[in-house]
Amino acid sequence: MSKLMTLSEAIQRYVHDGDLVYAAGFTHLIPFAAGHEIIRQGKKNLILARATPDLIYDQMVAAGCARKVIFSYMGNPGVGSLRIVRAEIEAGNLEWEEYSHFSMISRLQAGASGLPFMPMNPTAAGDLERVNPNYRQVIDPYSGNAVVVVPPLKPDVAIVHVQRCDAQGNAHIWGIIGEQKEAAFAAERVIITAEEIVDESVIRSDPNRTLIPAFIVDAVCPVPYCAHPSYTQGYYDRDNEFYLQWDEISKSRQKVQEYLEEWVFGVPDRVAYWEKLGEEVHQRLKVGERLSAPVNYGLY
Amino acid sequence: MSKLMTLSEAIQRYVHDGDLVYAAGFTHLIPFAAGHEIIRQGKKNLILARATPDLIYDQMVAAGCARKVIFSYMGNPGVGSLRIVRAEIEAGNLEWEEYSHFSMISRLQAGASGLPFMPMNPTAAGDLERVNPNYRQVIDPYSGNAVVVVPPLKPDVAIVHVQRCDAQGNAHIWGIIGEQKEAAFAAERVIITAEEIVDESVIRSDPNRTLIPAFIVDAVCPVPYCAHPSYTQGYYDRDNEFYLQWDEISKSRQKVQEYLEEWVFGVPDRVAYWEKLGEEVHQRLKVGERLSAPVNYGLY
Amino acid sequence: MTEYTSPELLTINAARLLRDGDVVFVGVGLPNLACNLARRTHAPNLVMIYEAGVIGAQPARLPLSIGDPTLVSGALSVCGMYDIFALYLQRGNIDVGFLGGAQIDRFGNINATVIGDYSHPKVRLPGSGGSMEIAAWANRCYIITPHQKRRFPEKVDFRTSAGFLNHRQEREAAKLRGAGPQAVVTDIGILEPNEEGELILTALHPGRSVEEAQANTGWDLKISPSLRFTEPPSEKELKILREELDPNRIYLKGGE
Amino acid sequence: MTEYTSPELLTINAARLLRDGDVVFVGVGLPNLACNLARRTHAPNLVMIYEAGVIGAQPARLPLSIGDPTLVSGALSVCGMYDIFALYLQRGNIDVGFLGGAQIDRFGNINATVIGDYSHPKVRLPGSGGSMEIAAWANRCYIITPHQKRRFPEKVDFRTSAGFLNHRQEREAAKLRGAGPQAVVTDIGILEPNEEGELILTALHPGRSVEEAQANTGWDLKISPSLRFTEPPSEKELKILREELDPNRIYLKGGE
Repeated sequence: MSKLMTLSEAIQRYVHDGDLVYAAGFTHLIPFAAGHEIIRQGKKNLILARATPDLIYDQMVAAGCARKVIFSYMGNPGVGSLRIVRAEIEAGNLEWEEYSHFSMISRLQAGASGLPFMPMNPTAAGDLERVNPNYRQVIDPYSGNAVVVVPPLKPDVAIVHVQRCDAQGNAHIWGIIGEQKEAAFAAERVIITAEEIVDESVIRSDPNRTLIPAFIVDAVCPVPYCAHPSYTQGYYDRDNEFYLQWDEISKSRQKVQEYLEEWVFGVPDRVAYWEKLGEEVHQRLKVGERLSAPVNYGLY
Repeated sequence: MSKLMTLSEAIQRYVHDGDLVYAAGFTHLIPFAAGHEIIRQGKKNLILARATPDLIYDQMVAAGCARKVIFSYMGNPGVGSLRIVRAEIEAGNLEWEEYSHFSMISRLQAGASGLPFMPMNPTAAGDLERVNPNYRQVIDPYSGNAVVVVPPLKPDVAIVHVQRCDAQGNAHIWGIIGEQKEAAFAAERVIITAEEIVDESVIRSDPNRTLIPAFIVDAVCPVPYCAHPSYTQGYYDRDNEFYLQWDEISKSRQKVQEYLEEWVFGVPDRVAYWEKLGEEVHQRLKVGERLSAPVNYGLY
Repeated sequence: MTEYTSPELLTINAARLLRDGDVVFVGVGLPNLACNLARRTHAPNLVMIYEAGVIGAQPARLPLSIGDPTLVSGALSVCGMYDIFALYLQRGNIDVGFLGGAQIDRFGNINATVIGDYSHPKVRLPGSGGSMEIAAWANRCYIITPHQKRRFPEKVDFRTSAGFLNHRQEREAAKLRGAGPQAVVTDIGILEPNEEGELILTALHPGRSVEEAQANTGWDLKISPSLRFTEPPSEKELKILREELDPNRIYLKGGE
Repeated sequence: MTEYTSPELLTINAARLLRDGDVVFVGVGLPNLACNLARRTHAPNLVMIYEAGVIGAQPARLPLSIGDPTLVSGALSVCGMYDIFALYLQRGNIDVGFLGGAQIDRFGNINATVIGDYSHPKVRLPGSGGSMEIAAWANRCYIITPHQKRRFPEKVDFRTSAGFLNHRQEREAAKLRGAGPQAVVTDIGILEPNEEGELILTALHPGRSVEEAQANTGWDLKISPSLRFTEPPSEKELKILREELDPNRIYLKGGE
């Protein structure tokens, strides 16, 4: 059963005001196009969860879509601060809930596994556990020692960008795979954006590469270049220049508004956005071919 | 640093009398050659752990290598009973410790993750938890409900068969991947047997396929056809006929001894074993080619 | 009326219990055949998942074991054992599980572990495998078994996996994810749990009798007030089973 | 004596702390350069692991972020984030972690979260990322930081990750897997924990003084009885850094 639809349709159907949204990706495969579409559709009061909020959450917060962020590292990766989220937190305008990387990912792992909590070894740092009551302790019944636990994170909707999938949503992902699989299994609804929609036979040629099975997927959206300024391994490069530029843009609220006007509200979709970026950017982000050695599954 | 050595050398160095051994594999990639070498070297008092003991543990128990088995399903897969292990248990000659599949795998997952336990949702069946004191309960601090926990399983040595790896032990595995990764990370020592030793560049062409990194590996043994009568996806078929034959052989202890004399003690290594199987078997187990579609990692 | 074997009868009736779109945890043997039959008849969108970690298999031959390589080549996805139990089963993604065992008792509890005392077993059986979890966490469970008195004791010697324990309320109090066994398909008829969670006779296959069912059950088998007869296997069902799914009669030969 | 910048000095001294065969959890920036320098000098068998899940990277260019695609193409292995933290770090497979933060206190505790009150932050910092776990579970931790009084308070405003807490015994009582911070490399010298877990001055870089170190530390900095001077950066070290590792001076330019 095909679940193909436009990204606009998928956001309309599956992202509701007030939802807890997890747009997955650790630096890689961040679904910027979906964030922009959420902004265009004026979604409100979202809870935005991500280990690493990255620029996409800075932009969504700037656009007034969010009432809260959940994160473990709030920075512009490799550059510095995430200025909008930071300023809104400092100004008391934005709720936040904070973890370390492993506790954030353990929450997703618990959500994906249907467990009421995940245990972690103690870190003894203490302060984060003190300010966030979601951290609890249980006693290890074997040693009598304390173990730290976190509750499951179950997003209302996960948005996962992938290199290729079939029309049903069986998705091949490679490169940095961060928390994509866990986010999809933890969530109630799953939107897949893909660089390429491929025939089922391509997926079936390499089942070990399929991290997300179709039956947990609600929408499949063909969105080439969805991840820019983040990247898709093997398809285009990370636009490090834009990450540096955003550091400048985000110093001024007016410039941020201008950016949103021009690059989000000013384009109908990702096709237009990519065209608008222009030939120089296209060339700069182009990548050459480095293919995997094939494996033989065998005819049985 | 190359860790290449013969299987005989690896077993001599890394498997000691009394060790807890985990020869991994769920039907697929079962390292029969390693089991046979353990028998040839007359190892004693081993604790043999595996979710599914399969014929390899039947043979090692028959040869007197083991004092205990740890398992979750003790059968000849698709055929019926595992006669030797079963008879030794019924006769009171063999200790055993028993789990369900998920609790067995959760033990490995805890061992691999460095956790003091893994939680599981309750199953309410009760009797297995009653007879095995390793099952405990903790209270979920969020709901107040009981959760079942199992302690880590940390084998002294894990033996993992793979399709291909480099001389350091970086290993590509595909097809049914069962608990191979978890067993390797949980164990103190890791022996890799491989159908093929390939150049590092083959491994580096597809890093997402590498389930086991070299730095946790102690020995790398090139052992083509290591898994027979189990199979290696893409290299040869499962010898279902032998699984049926073993059901007959294992009805008689004399026949089992004759089998061990001829096929284990009667051959020096796997090369000789495979030759002895003969052309008809080679032909029967041959598989045709069905290659994965390549993926592009990109030149960056 | 067409002739059919007992395994054919069991398989066809099990297939009919499946719904289109169900995600099924499949074993080898009759459940595998039942799922494939359902896909070719009323449930084309059935999703088949093997406990070995294989999703959407397209086997070119009948697998002997649950880990057969023919299940992998051309499958949609393959994952590890921890993931298949955690992300699929425990997470609540499995609609239907098939179970079997040496003993099934009045409340649908199953013994696949041992006959006699656990520490000094008279007959040592293979053990739980995944059935402890499947029985607890799959939304619905089905059991396929020959109808014999020794297989249907009042109480199992060892409770490997949970039916309704001693009463439906007891299972509900345990807050398990799944709803428990929904039907036991035998060669005489079909047993289903009543409001108390006790298995009662709800259907007879053509030509079989209440007396036969009661004589082959180890407890005082109650009869549903709305007892029905099952539809006999159709020409179409038998044709698919015999010509497409098990042409070599590996699982479907009679005389068990 | 050759001229060198402060980042070069920090990087070279950090590199020297690494041992051949160490498995290192690497960040971008100076730790990345330090590891690559060590591999090219005394530690050819160093295993570099990035928290993004990349093992054995062979980057063809200097990565801006920890998730750069150049780390992935040609790496030995890539795994998910849960695995990198659980199977690698928590399991005890990581020998060395590098840490940084806005504040490091007398007992090596680090603040990367907030200046001022947590609920009403004066300056909101990026937060823990992986540092809470790295500080606890890596066998040894190293900190690279400029030596400034505001970065070295007596007590951190917020304890993002554990050094020795209030005393080495307190860390030991917490039964953490790792041994805690082993050295803080600054542009003035090197601090190391004493028997109490308090950071004391154990080495000065050429041309720097005890007084300078004490004046730039927010607590009463003790001096090791065996205080030494570090070897100045060698021609070879500087050449590798400048010509091979960061030819465009992205991280090594001075004036910080």
